[in-house]
Amino acid sequence: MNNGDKETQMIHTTYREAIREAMREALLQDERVFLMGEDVGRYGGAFGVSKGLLQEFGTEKIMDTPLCESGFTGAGIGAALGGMRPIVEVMTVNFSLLAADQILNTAATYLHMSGGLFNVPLVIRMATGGGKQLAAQHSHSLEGFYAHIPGIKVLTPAVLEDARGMLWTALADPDPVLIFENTMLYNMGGEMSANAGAVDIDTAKVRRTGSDVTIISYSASLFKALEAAKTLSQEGIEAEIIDLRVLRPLDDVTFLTSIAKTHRAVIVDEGWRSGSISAEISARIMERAFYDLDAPVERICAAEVPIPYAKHLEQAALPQVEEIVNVVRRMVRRNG
Amino acid sequence: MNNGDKETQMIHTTYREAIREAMREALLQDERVFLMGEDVGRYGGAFGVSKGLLQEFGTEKIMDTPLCESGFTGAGIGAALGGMRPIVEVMTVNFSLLAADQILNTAATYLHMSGGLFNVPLVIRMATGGGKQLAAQHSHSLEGFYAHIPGIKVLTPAVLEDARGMLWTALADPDPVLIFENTMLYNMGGEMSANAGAVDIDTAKVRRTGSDVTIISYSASLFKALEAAKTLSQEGIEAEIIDLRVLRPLDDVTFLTSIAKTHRAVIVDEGWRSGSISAEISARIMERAFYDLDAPVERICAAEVPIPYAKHLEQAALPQVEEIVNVVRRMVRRNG
Amino acid sequence: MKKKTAVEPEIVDVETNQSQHLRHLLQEMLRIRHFEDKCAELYTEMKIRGFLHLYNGEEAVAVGVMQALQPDDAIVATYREHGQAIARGIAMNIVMAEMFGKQEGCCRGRGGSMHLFDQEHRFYGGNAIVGGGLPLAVGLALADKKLGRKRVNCCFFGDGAMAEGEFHESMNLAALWEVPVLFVCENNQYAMGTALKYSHAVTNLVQKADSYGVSSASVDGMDVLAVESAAQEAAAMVRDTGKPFFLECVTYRFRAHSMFDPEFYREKTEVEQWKQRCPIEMLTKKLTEQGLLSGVELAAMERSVVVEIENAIAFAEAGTWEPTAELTRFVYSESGVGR
Amino acid sequence: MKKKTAVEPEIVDVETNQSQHLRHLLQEMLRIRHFEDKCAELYTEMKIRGFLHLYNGEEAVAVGVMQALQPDDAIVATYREHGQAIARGIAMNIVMAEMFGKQEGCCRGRGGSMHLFDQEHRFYGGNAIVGGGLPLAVGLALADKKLGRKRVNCCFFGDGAMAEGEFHESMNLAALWEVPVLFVCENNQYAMGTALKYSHAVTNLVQKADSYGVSSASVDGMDVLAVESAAQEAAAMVRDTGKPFFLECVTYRFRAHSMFDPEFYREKTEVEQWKQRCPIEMLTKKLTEQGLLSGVELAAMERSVVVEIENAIAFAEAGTWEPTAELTRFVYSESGVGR
Ligand SMILES: Cc1ncc(C[n+]2csc(CCOP(=O)(O)OP(=O)(O)O)c2C)c(N)n1
Ligand SMILES: Cc1ncc(C[n+]2csc(CCOP(=O)(O)OP(=O)(O)O)c2C)c(N)n1
Ligand SMILES: [Mg+2]
Ligand SMILES: [Mg+2]
Repeated sequence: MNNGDKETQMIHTTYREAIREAMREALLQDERVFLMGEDVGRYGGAFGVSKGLLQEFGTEKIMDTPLCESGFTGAGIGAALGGMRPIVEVMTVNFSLLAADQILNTAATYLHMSGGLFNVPLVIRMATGGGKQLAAQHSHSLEGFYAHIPGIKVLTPAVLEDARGMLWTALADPDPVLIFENTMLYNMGGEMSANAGAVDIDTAKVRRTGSDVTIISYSASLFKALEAAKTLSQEGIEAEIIDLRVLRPLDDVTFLTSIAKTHRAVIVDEGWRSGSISAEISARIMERAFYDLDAPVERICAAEVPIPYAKHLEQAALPQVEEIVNVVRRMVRRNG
Repeated sequence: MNNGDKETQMIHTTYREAIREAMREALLQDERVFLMGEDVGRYGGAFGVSKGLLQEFGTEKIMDTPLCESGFTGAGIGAALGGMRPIVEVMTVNFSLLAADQILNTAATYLHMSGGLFNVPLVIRMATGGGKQLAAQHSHSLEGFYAHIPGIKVLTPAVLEDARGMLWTALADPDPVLIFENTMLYNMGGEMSANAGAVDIDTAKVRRTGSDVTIISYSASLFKALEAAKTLSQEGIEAEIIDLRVLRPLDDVTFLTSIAKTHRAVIVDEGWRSGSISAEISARIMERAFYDLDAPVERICAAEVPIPYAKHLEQAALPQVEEIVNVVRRMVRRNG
Repeated sequence: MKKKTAVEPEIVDVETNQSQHLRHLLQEMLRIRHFEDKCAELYTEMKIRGFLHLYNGEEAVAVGVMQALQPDDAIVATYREHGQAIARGIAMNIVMAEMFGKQEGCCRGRGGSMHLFDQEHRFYGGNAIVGGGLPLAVGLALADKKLGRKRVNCCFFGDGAMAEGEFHESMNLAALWEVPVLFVCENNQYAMGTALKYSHAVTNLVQKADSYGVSSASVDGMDVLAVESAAQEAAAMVRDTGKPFFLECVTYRFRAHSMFDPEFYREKTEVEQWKQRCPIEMLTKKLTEQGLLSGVELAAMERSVVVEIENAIAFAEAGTWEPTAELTRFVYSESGVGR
Repeated sequence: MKKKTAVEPEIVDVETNQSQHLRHLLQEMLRIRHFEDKCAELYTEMKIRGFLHLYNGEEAVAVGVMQALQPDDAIVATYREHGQAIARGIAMNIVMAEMFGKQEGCCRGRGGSMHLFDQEHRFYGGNAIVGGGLPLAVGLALADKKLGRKRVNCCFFGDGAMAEGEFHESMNLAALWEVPVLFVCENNQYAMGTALKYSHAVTNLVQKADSYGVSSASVDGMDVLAVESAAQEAAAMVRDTGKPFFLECVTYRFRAHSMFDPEFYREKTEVEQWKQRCPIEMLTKKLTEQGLLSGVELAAMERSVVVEIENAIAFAEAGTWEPTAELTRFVYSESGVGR
């Protein structure tokens, strides 16, 4: 990556543009990279992420696929085995279930089944999450579901730098990497260093320091946690906020370290509660920080319903800032 | 169900036969019931469960399907909507990923999307689990994965009575029910009441009482837990063993009640550790029994690898009796 | 072709019925067209949210096909299903209220535009997974076969859906099991921004039906009469033989794929050309030319449609929000519901 | 057809090469047959475990097709892939050791019978998900196309696999993208216990290829020479045009589906009839009749095969168990592995 004189310059960008720029850069810098998926080319991407790339890179690099999630995901695996570095876009995680077999039974197992002979350097990007009234077949957050599978990595960029930088690292990874982009973030704007580049895909990050409670979150929920932290701060409660960034492999050291300081933890997760990544986090805290805790860990998750269309019901199904504030307040006050 | 004079008689049976008998009975008692799946008829079932049923009930009731997991699972949903009570057999849970879209995006959401208009009374049976050296595409335990999904129920019969009785209750349920049969159990024999019939599919059961530790398990792992309990008992440690039976909706009252007595819990689960049902259980204990605990809850799960072929590696990947004994022993001794 | 005489009352009746029927078809298409246009407006007014896929240009398909269906036949549709819902007879009121997210909606506001359902009309959704409804239709048909019911299970899907594995699996199952599915492909030549030739190696879609041994026909989907008569034949065949049939309706979507589509992928001229073949204008012209429809009658028709839609909007506006306390209902059946 | 004269040395060479080649084909089929028979024995001795799918009866397919492939072509196979692996030239030693679960096996004992892989021979598995290898082959071919390599990607799959959605998706993608996949359907008439007619509404499988615009041929899969020449043509076409080809090889499995199959679903007489067309016996007879193979030569051939297999077993027996401490290796690449 060429930094040059852009070193200190800041640019305004959005999450969507940051991902697009990451793809542009990858396409420019590595001959083996190409993007494929439904409507990534002529349409410009269902969420506009790849808009303009076809015009810049042509149909060999930006491939519109027919509707066949299993087929083109499997073809991505094959192309990766054949020496390419495909970026496969699945429009939303909901549709990725049609490719679940290829992801779990092939991509995730290939290296292991072959005794280490063949690795699959594939990147799969997909949109995830609720909040746009897209109802029960377009709104789920299944990144935690995928994080259950050994053999793949699961990334959930929340901040612009990660939207920009994770793709490159994912492409450099020898194994299959899934990147989940929450649809609520695409329009999020902000300042970013013009030379922002690759970022690590191993660690969680502390996005806010605090001493009273650790709020563990990722993706769009991170911003709800940050907002809640502001309110809490006004009440004298300082929350430390962890952005998981990567759901698999899960960096537990970062949140365990934080909990050693705060002695309290709340997890905010847009997935369905039962068997969610938040359950895993709670279980790890149980196992490795039980004696640090001043209060039981709590989870704020999506309600266990298929996400409804009506706005008020959808919002009621998703984690909300107010709920975070209430849970933390109660936790800290009670065990203060 | 006709009990009659079989009331007290005991019969010898196997897990496989118990399921077959359950299907026979359902086919005899309800005109709307039929079985469909790959090789359930002429072949006799990949694991021999449906052997003989084609001869008894004919091709209308015992339908061999082509290889098309998504197609015939979806057809099962449609047939359920059309007034039938289909039992769909998916050979193993690994292949069910090809039908994951139909299961999650249609079966599980249909009632909700339609605002309560249409329920889907479908039963899907599948084999699950490792231990037969079937390697990385035939050995996984994804019942915990499915238990993440609201709108379906997830049953994991371990004992003969449940193998025999859960199907009937599942067929009587208005909503989609998945039944997971661990392949290691099919040959398990034992005595069962000749008039064993429907059982509840809501509650966990205490399979052994004890005061020192609660071991929570299900399916094939239950028997490992029971064996461990014997060894532990010789050392003066009495384990209470909970058979979850149903992974969704999860009956947490039973294990929470037990923990209130034992103050310690270990979960044994053949699924991959991260994001497993055991994580959910640990998280619930954290949330609702934190102050009851004398020690952090521990989990004994499958190693996070695609299951390898070689026997010694496969066994190393799965939970073992010895490990259960060791974990419990350490836990009880340390915090005794 | 048709004789007009006063001395043969039976023929007059037929004639009257026939012209009434033609006006009915026009009215049905107008109902859909105006409904869709209004939905687009309501979307910009933010009364309707989520994804909204409109049916403008394709009205002849839903209206034509519905004529061939009986009340106890079943319909399985896609996310672009307002046309089917309305043509099937589901009251606009509850469809509109559904899109407003009100509990008076056909699905209590839980489904929205992409998930319309109705028991009375055997309308099995509203499916937003492309191709997801195909196996469902096969299963419904299988139930009919098993229960000895001579019913048609009509499944709508797009040209894009035919690339999905579930199309293949469903066609094979329907043919193999000989179950009564009427497969209706709405070939509007695009799957979102992907033109037919980028979706399918072979763009002759009926050839695919052949490879499963499924009888098929391709029809001008802009001509409601052609669709109707093809659908009548197809449905009769399905009903009589109990076997599947594949009907391709060649049509065109006049509007964007959804409200988010900037339409980079097709030329305005192409859209304009197809608009020349607007199913509503074509039928209007035909009726007018044949003297079966006067300007006054047309205006009255349109007025009644406008009134119906206004009433639907009023109904939706007056609708209420389901209490959030009920959020977790309908994840599982409540007692009394279901079997 | 062929002239035998001493004065034309070139023709003599050709002739010698040809008869050598025929003996080679026989030898290859014998290697597979004996290997498979031995595997069955070793299974009952519990040296091999898990699912074991044998290739007896189908040898002509793997052997015939492999003749058409170059060293840098790729192979994607199924769980019934010993034949392909051996015919491709993967040493029996490491295949056998794999099935013994030893770390000297081609996949360190992690894959077993259903998951044979080899880098040198570009053998991309061994896939135990029916149909799962099809999209993979398309992707490998896509990479070749993008990188301007004229290679054939040969994908084996069964008649049963063709009912899966992935078959449809993969055929369409390969044809649409014009990528060099040689689709080889091993039509052994059964998918486990499900006869072709219960799997497919249309049992003429090449018709399916037509519906994607993929050129195709159907060949007697019991005749290794027929398979070879069809595969040569097919592979040449794939290599030259860069487009896919569908080759159906009509064959039969002499043994049970796997070691657990009681074979309720087919008549012994049917099996016996097909055994009359044993590819090995047919070629032996032909060679013997043409004076190209003596009893002594055949015996020598069989002996060498037996020795090779015995050596493989000895190799496997002498193999070692990977330490369980290494269990969690190869879930992710180790540094130095991969890109
Ligand atoms: C399985 C799946 N993949 C992708 C999508 C996103 N998507 C919605 S509609 C559509 C195009 C479908 O085209 P077609 O079947 O021709 O129907 P049309 O919209 O033209 O009526 C796509 C790609 C989806 N909803 N489901
Ligand atoms: C997706 C999937 N479904 C089911 C199975 C179980 N299964 C293994 S082989 C087989 C039959 C496949 O038949 P075919 O494709 O004709 O290949 P053959 O075994 O005859 O070589 C089945 C059903 C599987 N391995 N994968
Ligand atoms: Mg279309
Ligand atoms: Mg076969």
